[in-house]
Amino acid sequence: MSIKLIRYSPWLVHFNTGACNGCDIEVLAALTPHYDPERFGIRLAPSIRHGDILIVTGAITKKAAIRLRRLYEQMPSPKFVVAVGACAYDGGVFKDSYSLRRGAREVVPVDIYIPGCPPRPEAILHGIVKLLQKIEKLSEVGSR
Amino acid sequence: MSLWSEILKNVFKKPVTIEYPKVKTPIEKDFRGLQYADLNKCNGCSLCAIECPSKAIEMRKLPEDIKLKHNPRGLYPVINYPSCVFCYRCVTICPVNAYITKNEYRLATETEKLLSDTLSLQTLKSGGA
Amino acid sequence: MTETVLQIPISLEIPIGPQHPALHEPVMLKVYADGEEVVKVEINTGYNHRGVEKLFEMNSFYKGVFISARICGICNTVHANVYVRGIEQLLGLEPSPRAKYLRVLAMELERIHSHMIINAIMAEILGFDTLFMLIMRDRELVMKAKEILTGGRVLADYYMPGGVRRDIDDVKKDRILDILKKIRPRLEYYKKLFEVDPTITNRLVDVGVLKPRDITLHGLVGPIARGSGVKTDVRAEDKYEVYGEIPWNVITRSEGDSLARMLVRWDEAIESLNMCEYILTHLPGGQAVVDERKLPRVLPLGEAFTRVEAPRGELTYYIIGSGRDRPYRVKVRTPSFHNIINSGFSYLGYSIADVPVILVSYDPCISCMERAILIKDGEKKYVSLRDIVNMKRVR
Amino acid sequence: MTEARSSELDPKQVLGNLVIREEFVKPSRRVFVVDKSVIREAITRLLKTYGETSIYISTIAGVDRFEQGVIEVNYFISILPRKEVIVLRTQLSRAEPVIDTLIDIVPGVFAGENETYDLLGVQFNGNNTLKRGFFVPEDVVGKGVYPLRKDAKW
Repeated sequence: MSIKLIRYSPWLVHFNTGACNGCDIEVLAALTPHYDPERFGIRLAPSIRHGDILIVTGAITKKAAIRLRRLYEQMPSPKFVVAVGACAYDGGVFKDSYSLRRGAREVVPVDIYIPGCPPRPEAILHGIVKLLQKIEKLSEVGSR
Repeated sequence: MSLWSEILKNVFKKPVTIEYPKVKTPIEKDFRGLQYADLNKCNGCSLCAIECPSKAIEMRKLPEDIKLKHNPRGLYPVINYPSCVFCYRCVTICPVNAYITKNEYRLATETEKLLSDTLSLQTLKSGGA
Repeated sequence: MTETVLQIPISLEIPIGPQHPALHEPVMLKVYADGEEVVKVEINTGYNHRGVEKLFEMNSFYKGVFISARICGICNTVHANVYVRGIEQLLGLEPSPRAKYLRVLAMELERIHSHMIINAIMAEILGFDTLFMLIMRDRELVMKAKEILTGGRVLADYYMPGGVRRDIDDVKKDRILDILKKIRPRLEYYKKLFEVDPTITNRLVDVGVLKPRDITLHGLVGPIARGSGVKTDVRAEDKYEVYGEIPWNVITRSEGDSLARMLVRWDEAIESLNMCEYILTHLPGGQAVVDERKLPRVLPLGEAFTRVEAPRGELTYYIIGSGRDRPYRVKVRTPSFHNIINSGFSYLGYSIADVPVILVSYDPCISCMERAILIKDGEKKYVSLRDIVNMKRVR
Repeated sequence: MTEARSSELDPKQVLGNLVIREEFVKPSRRVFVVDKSVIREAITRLLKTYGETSIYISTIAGVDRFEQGVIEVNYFISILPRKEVIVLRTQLSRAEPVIDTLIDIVPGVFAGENETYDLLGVQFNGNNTLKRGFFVPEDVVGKGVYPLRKDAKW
């Protein structure tokens, strides 16, 4: 859980694929003074082409799925995807709707899931820290 | 004048930021966090799996070596947490109040599924059945 | 005037969304601009359409309680409340007085935080980021109160036909009262700030003026209507739950501009705070929590039409029972559905820089709006939500 | 003066001979069943009596009554001075659900009429803003399916 591990400043890109706004306001709350993730260098990127981590919130509607795929392709590598909330995992209470795909992993490879409906801001930070540790491990293996 | 007092007040005030991983934020004891079935009580009626609004509960067969008198069908609920919406419908609908609730919320997972089966099976050992 | 503006040859097309850094809402806007003047805006929607009304028909009506709460996260308690009251009408259930008081408490806490977040976003749109951060900081207090009361920060899942799902004891009551005491001076301070600060007033006064006739003909509801002097508030009209018993006032202002709408919200937040304190000090005794295992399993035949005053305006549910465990039809009409789709006319005659201000003053909520179906196309000058905010940023 | 008096009028008197029968929706909201051909006249009468700033169309709800072979279109109208919501109910045949639009009288029905068209396939005569597929995903539209009809399959 050490923060020293984090060498880089990952920039987030947030995409709402059809969420109820619950996860969105918690992602927003996670970026405000109470939790202040800029301590880790985390901030919202101005454009998808500057982003390192794509945060997906909400049920994946068929219309948004096309856009999600396109956004993912436009991100520079290395790129990571965080799926926030039950809806991004498999549709949550909305599964079986005629308008939905089943989960973000059908469209893009997801690196980490944050369960909750919606997850607390701390849980979102916890998930991102966990992802950063995973990245760290990957890069250590790569440098050897 | 008031400007100066405001400045002084703010210079000596602690920042509102909670240094999250180092300092834990205070969470209510009854915050809706993870929940799992206590197998000492569960009778395998499957009502929670039927009532779950997000269909996150799957009824599984108990391992072969475990035989429970109060659970003739040998089923127990397994919750898949990423799919769960933490509405606690399963907790309130359970006829034997078999669910244990915790305020744990840090559940981030890299795997595709995060199940409650180990937590549930542990309740048997600690309960000393 | 309108016609001539639309006939100007389109000079520039700017697509915005569905993903945009400033816009956390999944909508795609095609803005046609001629110089500073927006001549036409097309909205492509459907990115947030989840087919909720069909899901209600496919699931049992108890699952519907949780689905309705997840139509919109910011106004989830009012969605669940109005759905549950419709079900209660059909089942013939009546919650206890204590349960009614607690229901209103949850809804009013939500109104405070919803009004705070939209005012924070308005501050951000104006470029007043410090104010945004300050309001968001104080909003965390309200979220804490909600967490103490309902067990969840955002989604409360607090309602069940016949009552509520958890009670509060004296310790929790005192903690919530303490928090409310801390919030009151902050709300009064922000209200004063919105009244006097030239950074805010210079941008908001006389922008997006709506006349009472525009309001009713276009079906606009909530703080927008009250900001233009139309005295409409479902809490006063239907007197559901205990709104007939607790003292409170309908806030109206006559100016009809963006500032009036924001000030109506601050006044309402303070009014909600008074209601919360009254409820906590006058909480009746008795049983509030309902035993969900003993509730009826079948929804009888019949129709119910319930309304509620959501933070954004009048929210209506029309529920038809089927005699089985699932409803025959549930129709949801959310406030944003009217406030955003029907308000296209109001942008005419204002410059691009005013569009985000007007838009945010309507308190847009796409997830509410699109829950069922959202349709829009050119024709009228159509501008959507927070998206237009982006327009400013793009430039 | 006349304004004050007219707001006391009962909506039933205003609608008069247009009402075929009266029903109720819980909690005690009056439903006036009218023929689909007089819906424009009914709304115009209400607007004239109570004034444009006193009523608004709150909701348009289409219901597919599959067994009876009809599609109901319910107009929920809020009358502010009377603090009352009344319902105008019309019934269209399921095979050919067509009704006159209100968009030139009350522009606020724009959202509701579009929604009812896209979900239930009710045609509003004279409304040229109707368009399919803005909300329903394209694969469902491609099959010509209206999702809220009871026999819809996708």
